[in-house]
Amino acid sequence: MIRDTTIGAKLWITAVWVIVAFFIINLLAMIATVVISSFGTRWLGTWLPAGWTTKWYFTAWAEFQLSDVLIVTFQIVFTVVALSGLLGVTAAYALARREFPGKKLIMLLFLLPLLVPPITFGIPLATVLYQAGVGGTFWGVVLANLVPTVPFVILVMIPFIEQIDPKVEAAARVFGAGTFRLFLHVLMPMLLPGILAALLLVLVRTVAMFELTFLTAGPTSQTLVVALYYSVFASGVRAVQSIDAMAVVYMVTTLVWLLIALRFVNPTQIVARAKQQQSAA
Amino acid sequence: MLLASSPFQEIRLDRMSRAFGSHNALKDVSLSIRKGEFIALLGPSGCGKSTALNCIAGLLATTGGGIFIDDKRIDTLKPEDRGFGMVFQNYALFPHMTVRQNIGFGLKMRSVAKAEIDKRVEEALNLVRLQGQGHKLPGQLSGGQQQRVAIARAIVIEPPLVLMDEPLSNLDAKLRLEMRAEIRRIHNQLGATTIYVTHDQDEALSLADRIVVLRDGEIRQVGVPSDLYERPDHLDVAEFMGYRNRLTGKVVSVDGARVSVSVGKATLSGTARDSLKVGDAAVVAARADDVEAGQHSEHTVEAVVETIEYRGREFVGTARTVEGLELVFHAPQTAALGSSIWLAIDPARALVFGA
Amino acid sequence: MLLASSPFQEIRLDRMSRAFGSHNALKDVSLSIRKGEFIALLGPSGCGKSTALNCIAGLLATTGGGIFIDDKRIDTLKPEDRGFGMVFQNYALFPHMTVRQNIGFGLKMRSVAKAEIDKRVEEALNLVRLQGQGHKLPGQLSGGQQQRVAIARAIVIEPPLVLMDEPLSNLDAKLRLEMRAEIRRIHNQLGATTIYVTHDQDEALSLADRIVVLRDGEIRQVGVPSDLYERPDHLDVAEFMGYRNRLTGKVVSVDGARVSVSVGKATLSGTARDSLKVGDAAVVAARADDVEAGQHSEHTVEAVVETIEYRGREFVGTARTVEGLELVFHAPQTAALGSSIWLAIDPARALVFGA
Amino acid sequence: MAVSSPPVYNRLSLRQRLALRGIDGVTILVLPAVLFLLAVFVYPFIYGLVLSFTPKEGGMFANYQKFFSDPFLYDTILTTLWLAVPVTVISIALALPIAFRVRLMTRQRLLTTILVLPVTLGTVLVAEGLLNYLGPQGWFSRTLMLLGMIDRPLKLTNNYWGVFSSLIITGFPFTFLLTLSYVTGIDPALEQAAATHGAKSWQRFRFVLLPLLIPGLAIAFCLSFVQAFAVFPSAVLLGAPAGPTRVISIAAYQAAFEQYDYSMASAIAMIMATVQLTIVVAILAIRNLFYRGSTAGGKG
Amino acid sequence: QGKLALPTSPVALNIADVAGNLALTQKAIENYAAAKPNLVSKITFTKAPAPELPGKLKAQQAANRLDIDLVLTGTDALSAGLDQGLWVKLLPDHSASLPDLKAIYQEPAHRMLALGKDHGVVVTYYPSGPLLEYMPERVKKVPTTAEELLAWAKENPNKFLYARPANSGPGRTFLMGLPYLLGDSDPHDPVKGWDKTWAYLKELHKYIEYYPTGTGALMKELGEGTRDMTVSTTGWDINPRVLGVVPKEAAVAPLKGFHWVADAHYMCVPKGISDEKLAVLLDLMSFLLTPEQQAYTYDQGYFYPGPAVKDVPLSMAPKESQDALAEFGRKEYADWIANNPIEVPLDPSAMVVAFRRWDEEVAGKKP
Ligand SMILES: Nc1ncnc2c1ncn2[C@@H]1O[C@H](COP(=O)(O)OP(=O)(O)OP(=O)(O)O)[C@@H](O)[C@H]1O
Ligand SMILES: Nc1ncnc2c1ncn2[C@@H]1O[C@H](COP(=O)(O)OP(=O)(O)OP(=O)(O)O)[C@@H](O)[C@H]1O
Ligand SMILES: NCCCCNCCCN
Ligand SMILES: [Mg+2]
Ligand SMILES: [Mg+2]
Repeated sequence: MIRDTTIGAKLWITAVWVIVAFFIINLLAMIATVVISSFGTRWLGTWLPAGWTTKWYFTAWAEFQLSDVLIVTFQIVFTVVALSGLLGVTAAYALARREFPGKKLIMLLFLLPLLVPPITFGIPLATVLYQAGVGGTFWGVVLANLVPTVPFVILVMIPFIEQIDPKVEAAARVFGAGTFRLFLHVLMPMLLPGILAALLLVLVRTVAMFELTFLTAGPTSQTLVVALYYSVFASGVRAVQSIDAMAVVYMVTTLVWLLIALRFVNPTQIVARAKQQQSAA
Repeated sequence: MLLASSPFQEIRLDRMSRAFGSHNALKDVSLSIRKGEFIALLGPSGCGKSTALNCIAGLLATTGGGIFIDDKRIDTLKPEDRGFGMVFQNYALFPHMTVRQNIGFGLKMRSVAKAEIDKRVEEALNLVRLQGQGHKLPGQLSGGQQQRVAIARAIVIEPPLVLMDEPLSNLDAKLRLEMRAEIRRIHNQLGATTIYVTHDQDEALSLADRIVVLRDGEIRQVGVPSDLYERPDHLDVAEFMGYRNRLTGKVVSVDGARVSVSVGKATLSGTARDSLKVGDAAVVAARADDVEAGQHSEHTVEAVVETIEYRGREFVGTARTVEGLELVFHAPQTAALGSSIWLAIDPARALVFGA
Repeated sequence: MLLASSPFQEIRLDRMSRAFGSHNALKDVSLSIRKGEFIALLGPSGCGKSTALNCIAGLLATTGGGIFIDDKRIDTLKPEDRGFGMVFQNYALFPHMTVRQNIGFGLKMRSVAKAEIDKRVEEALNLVRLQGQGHKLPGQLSGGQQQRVAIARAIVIEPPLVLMDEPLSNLDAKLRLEMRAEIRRIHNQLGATTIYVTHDQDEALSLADRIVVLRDGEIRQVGVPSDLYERPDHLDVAEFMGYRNRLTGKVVSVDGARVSVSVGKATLSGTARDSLKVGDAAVVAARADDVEAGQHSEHTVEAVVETIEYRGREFVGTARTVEGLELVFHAPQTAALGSSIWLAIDPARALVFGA
Repeated sequence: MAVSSPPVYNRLSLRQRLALRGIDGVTILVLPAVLFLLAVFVYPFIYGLVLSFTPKEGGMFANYQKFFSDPFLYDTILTTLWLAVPVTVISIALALPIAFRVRLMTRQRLLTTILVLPVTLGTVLVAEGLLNYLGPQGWFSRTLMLLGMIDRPLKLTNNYWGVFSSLIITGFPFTFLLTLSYVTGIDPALEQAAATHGAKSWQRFRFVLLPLLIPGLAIAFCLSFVQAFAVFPSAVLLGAPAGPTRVISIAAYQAAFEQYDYSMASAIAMIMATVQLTIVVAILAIRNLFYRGSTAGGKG
Repeated sequence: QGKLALPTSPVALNIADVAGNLALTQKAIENYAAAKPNLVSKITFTKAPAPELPGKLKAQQAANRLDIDLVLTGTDALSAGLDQGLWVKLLPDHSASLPDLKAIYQEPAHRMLALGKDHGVVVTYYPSGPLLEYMPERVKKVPTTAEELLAWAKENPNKFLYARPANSGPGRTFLMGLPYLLGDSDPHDPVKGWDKTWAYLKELHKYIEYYPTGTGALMKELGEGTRDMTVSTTGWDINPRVLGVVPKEAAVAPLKGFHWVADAHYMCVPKGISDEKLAVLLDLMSFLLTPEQQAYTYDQGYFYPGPAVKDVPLSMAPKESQDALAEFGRKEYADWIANNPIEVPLDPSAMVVAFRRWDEEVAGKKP
């Protein structure tokens, strides 16, 4: 890769880094205020809270039975992520590699769940799921959440797959890889950055998906976001600190996955990395 | 089921065709290949060689005709079920796998045991002279090294049919000769059938049992190497096989296969490849090797030297006749640019085609 | 500022080096290239040819030494400011541009007027014989066609320095010869300087003013083609230049440059390339062309024919001596495998190196 | 020679004919996802669509008529676009150069992680955090006042800028993550080829990298636009939901959950979908004008 | 109709709280579970935002698979459920299974029962507001009438704030309390009878920066010192100070001649429930209406005072409640409650109209 050294380029690079730094500083400060507040006794118009406490976490933990909620949240999110990856990547592959009659219609079908707010289809969807006997169960929540996430994965993955040289796939087939092993050994590793990005975003969206989860969850399949929204939006008095504590719990729930994911997969692609080493070494 | 396990007697292309939109890249290609044969596909750039290999491998759907192995139709089979090996013109290595993993890929797909894979991959690495490079990624290899990985990947699975698309194009002369010998040796050793695309006549002549010459998607001639070299059926095949000199004239005498043609002031003779009679327009074709500077005579053509190039033990030059025809000739010594020379064409090696 | 506008007198590589991790792909490469020279870089696969071109083009940072144009140091300059043209070994065509756009790219970057671009692109298309393919995307071209686009893209900008990395490797013999002539013609016409990587000796010999032989990242020899062909400095250069036969023995007589070496029962002579004295171990190196089957004599070596290949007007075979050495020889007729022959080595063309 | 012999295979097998139309084993892979959505989504969607045409009172189109005759309702479209479009454009405009820088870094993981961090925060944390941080008593204004750059707190929350900031914070990482992965998928050899042929960094970007990125960027744009267009909780928490940030979701929400007029809510939702679809289709159409395919530069 | 038969084996109950009511009643409900192991095997609690709950119930009822047995709600979801026919009719159908409500309720609580239209039973009640809440060190001259409040807001632009009525108890109470303060013609008719109120609010709007969608955000601004004065209720006065969101020093003041506009939480049972469970739920309701259990509703002043039934003095409440109220409660309240009329809020449909008018005509207007 090529680096620039002219004055203009240096200015530009500096500008980019300044923006990045500005973003990061404000971001971290913003997060810090929430974290600090969640550990504060009271924080009224000063630089720092008057005193420190962990009680907000303990009360939230007890009030919302968070240990159960978190386990359920993880299970649901994990299942949704896995299934939308499976359904989404395969469908994206077909859509990226083939032109066939009716493709436009299918694309529309995949677009709609992302465009139509859940208000419209949430209640009838929940009805269907309850009628099928899965409403109020773990699988009901999973199925409802898959409605927007499968199309999401499909849309994100199509350009990634298009980027891959079809000759490499051809080689895999010639050497005996059927579609499944082609995916496993060739496409998956090459698509990993894309899959990572897509699934990470699916994860985040699922953790955040209030309406569909709420409408289809039973007493034992509520997820964290329902508790969080309750603490924010329900009528009645609630201390900001306790909302902040919930928000921090929520953040940690997704942050864990982000860190794990980025620990194992680099979002930059292998092709670029091999070639980049070449010029960097 | 991989066909790899089922040896066959014959591969038959039956009017195999492939169109890209309105462009016919392959037109009714029919050919029978016996088990164990080494077939070279030769032809000008863009004539459809890679297309043909891709169709046989199952990577491109044919738009007409059939491909048979013995009597089983295989053009409906998926590539992964054909069990062939292939060296791609653009290598198509897996960028995320090390050299070793690339080479072992086919074996892995065939569920060969790990230890066995390791062993065979190591052998293949030695074969293509890439000892010690096994851990690298393709992006860290030179062009020729990548090409050798592609070769190793194809032959390590010992497939019944190997398709090679210009597998040696990026190797230096020495290595190319060595690899050529290895490819032939492996071919013999495995009893495999090989279809080999090359642009290097030498390679085709020395390696192939039969050569197939394609042009504009059609087969122009099929034959053993000496047939093609010495007895091309058409002027364009001749040209392609190195008959770079073409002199147009009129037939002045026909004596069996021996024909004389008057070209400008000279009378040249050669072997007729078309049926010709006196008075017909004809083209005398000759290789540069067979045109030498000599003495003025009625069988020599006068020309002015335009270029002269060093070619190791001899020189190759171009000269232009008064009629404006360019001739390529060999000469043991250099010649002064602009000087007039008399060029003789070996009648035993010149061919005469109808014009 | 593009250097294209500022003609120069000399390009100088001063101990240019490049390491990949612990691997030195280029070691202290020093070379002066005069304006207008046509330099061929030759060397075995993986020796660093592409690395050298990439460093000169500015695509790879050097890890040592400098590159100078006249007295201006340019290895700190960005590639786009060097104003060179380059044909990449792997083409690197822009997949989203048509052939025409690919070729016109450099001109567009130089803000050449649209009409002028169209005109020059059209000329370049004709030059590389791609008339009528201008609207296609690279993905719709054959390998050889892509390579020709890459060539056209590099020369259309008429750069003062052209770097070509095996630009003809995927073309058939006929086209290769034609393109070779065109490249040389353009080189002369533009008065450009060209650095040309090839694995084809013939190409190097016929095109280059000087040939540089690399090996393991180091320059082994620089010289005009006939120097390299006839007087390689080292055994490995000789081998690379086609001296495929190597016979080890002891020097029995030294007469000026003429040395005789006893090899097995035979005594062979050749020109000494190292200073040798009687009793030294030495290697006689000879091309396959210079080894011919002949009569038994004290200057011939007995060997058993192992392979014999058709090569057009003659045959090339390998034979093994009783000492187990393999010899490659030319023969006008075929020979029976397993038969014994006597091989003579032309003393005027054989070289003798210290062992 | 082929002309004389009658063609035997002019009738290709069904399978081959399908394959030539693009239908084969690979195409079938789209089926599970299609079947899933047909089973789970299509009925609820049609239900919602029909519901929007069966208003509480009035004729079939009463909801739509009402929406488009009441500025309190139809203004929300512009309000929402006025947020969603700038946010999306800015996110992409920031993500691109940063992705191009990050790609060059040898240790990109830490920076990437930090830049992507906000996707994990959730709208509530961002809302709480921004209210606190950018609020009149927050660190941001306090710091600026301490530095003497302002003399009274900036008004950055409970207005357009509050929502805008939160959308950028949550939207940028999303676009960045996608953009970074798309950017690095382009064969570096192409950029090198462009440079060698004289393209300056801007030209390389403009003529080589950008066109190859368009397919990916188009998708990133659509997804991030759709996400911003549906903004709800942060418009409520950080904005002035009665006025300048009364986005269309708020209208839909109020119809559904304050007036319990699900029919009107469906109609608004359909209008939302239509507006988004228009933009998305336009973007995808633009995308189709560009090259789509492998971004590898040649062999190897 | 007589009493429903209680189940022979214990049932599991799922109680959904959409009003924050569990803070007041969860202990009592757990007491019930402990007291009647023969009737309930397990009680799960679900908390949800109110607006979405009817949709969920609708989906369950349409599919005939109910998994919510009891809903604790404010007037919002109560009326949405009434509108959509989600609730089981409890009165008088099941009066036999409940105590004599008229007899046990405080008088205003009994009036609140009417809002439930026989489908909801009041569990907690409080007179609510409107009250002015302000920071004494910054508000020197405390308004005593609505007019003075307006004048003060005009003098101190952006320092007075109240929240969007649809999302805020205090906001709503203020809205509904104004007609009484201003002497409007019909305090129960926001369309025709509130001319003065609307005019007043429009005028006030000029000095108000924006309307938070929740009392929490509002109290935070008051606490931080961004605003000086707001409207409040008894619960919103006491509890945020207990929690530390608002400084302890914050003071409240009544406006001259104000009427309380009461608020209550209800127990509703979704349609589709089995008779057995309904029987248990009725028993649970009866249990929750006993003075001992009602005493828990003092909580930390969140719904001050809280009990819906008569004769539940603070001394019956748990110690923590008593302590918190001793520190943060206000002696004045008893007096104010005794001496100002207590009104029931608007009818739900009228309330929706009022909210909508407020949204469009007050808040929606560009200043
Ligand atoms: N990125 C890299 N990382 C490590 N080693 C590399 C890298 N790139 C090239 N090399 C090594 O450097 C050496 C020189 O490579 P280069 O591409 O210059 O060879 P070459 O002379 O062009 O060969 P060929 O004729 O096969 O193209 C090779 O051994 C190659 O494996
Ligand atoms: N996808 C495509 N769309 C349109 N035309 C194509 C496509 N692929 C190949 N062609 C055309 O088909 C012809 C045959 O291509 P093919 O790759 O088979 O040539 P080739 O004989 O392998 O040539 P080379 O020796 O240059 O590799 C060429 O003219 C090429 O331009
Ligand atoms: N009352 C709870 C708030 C629920 C938030 N819903 C988000 C809606 C987005 N359309
Ligand atoms: Mg080809
Ligand atoms: Mg190379």
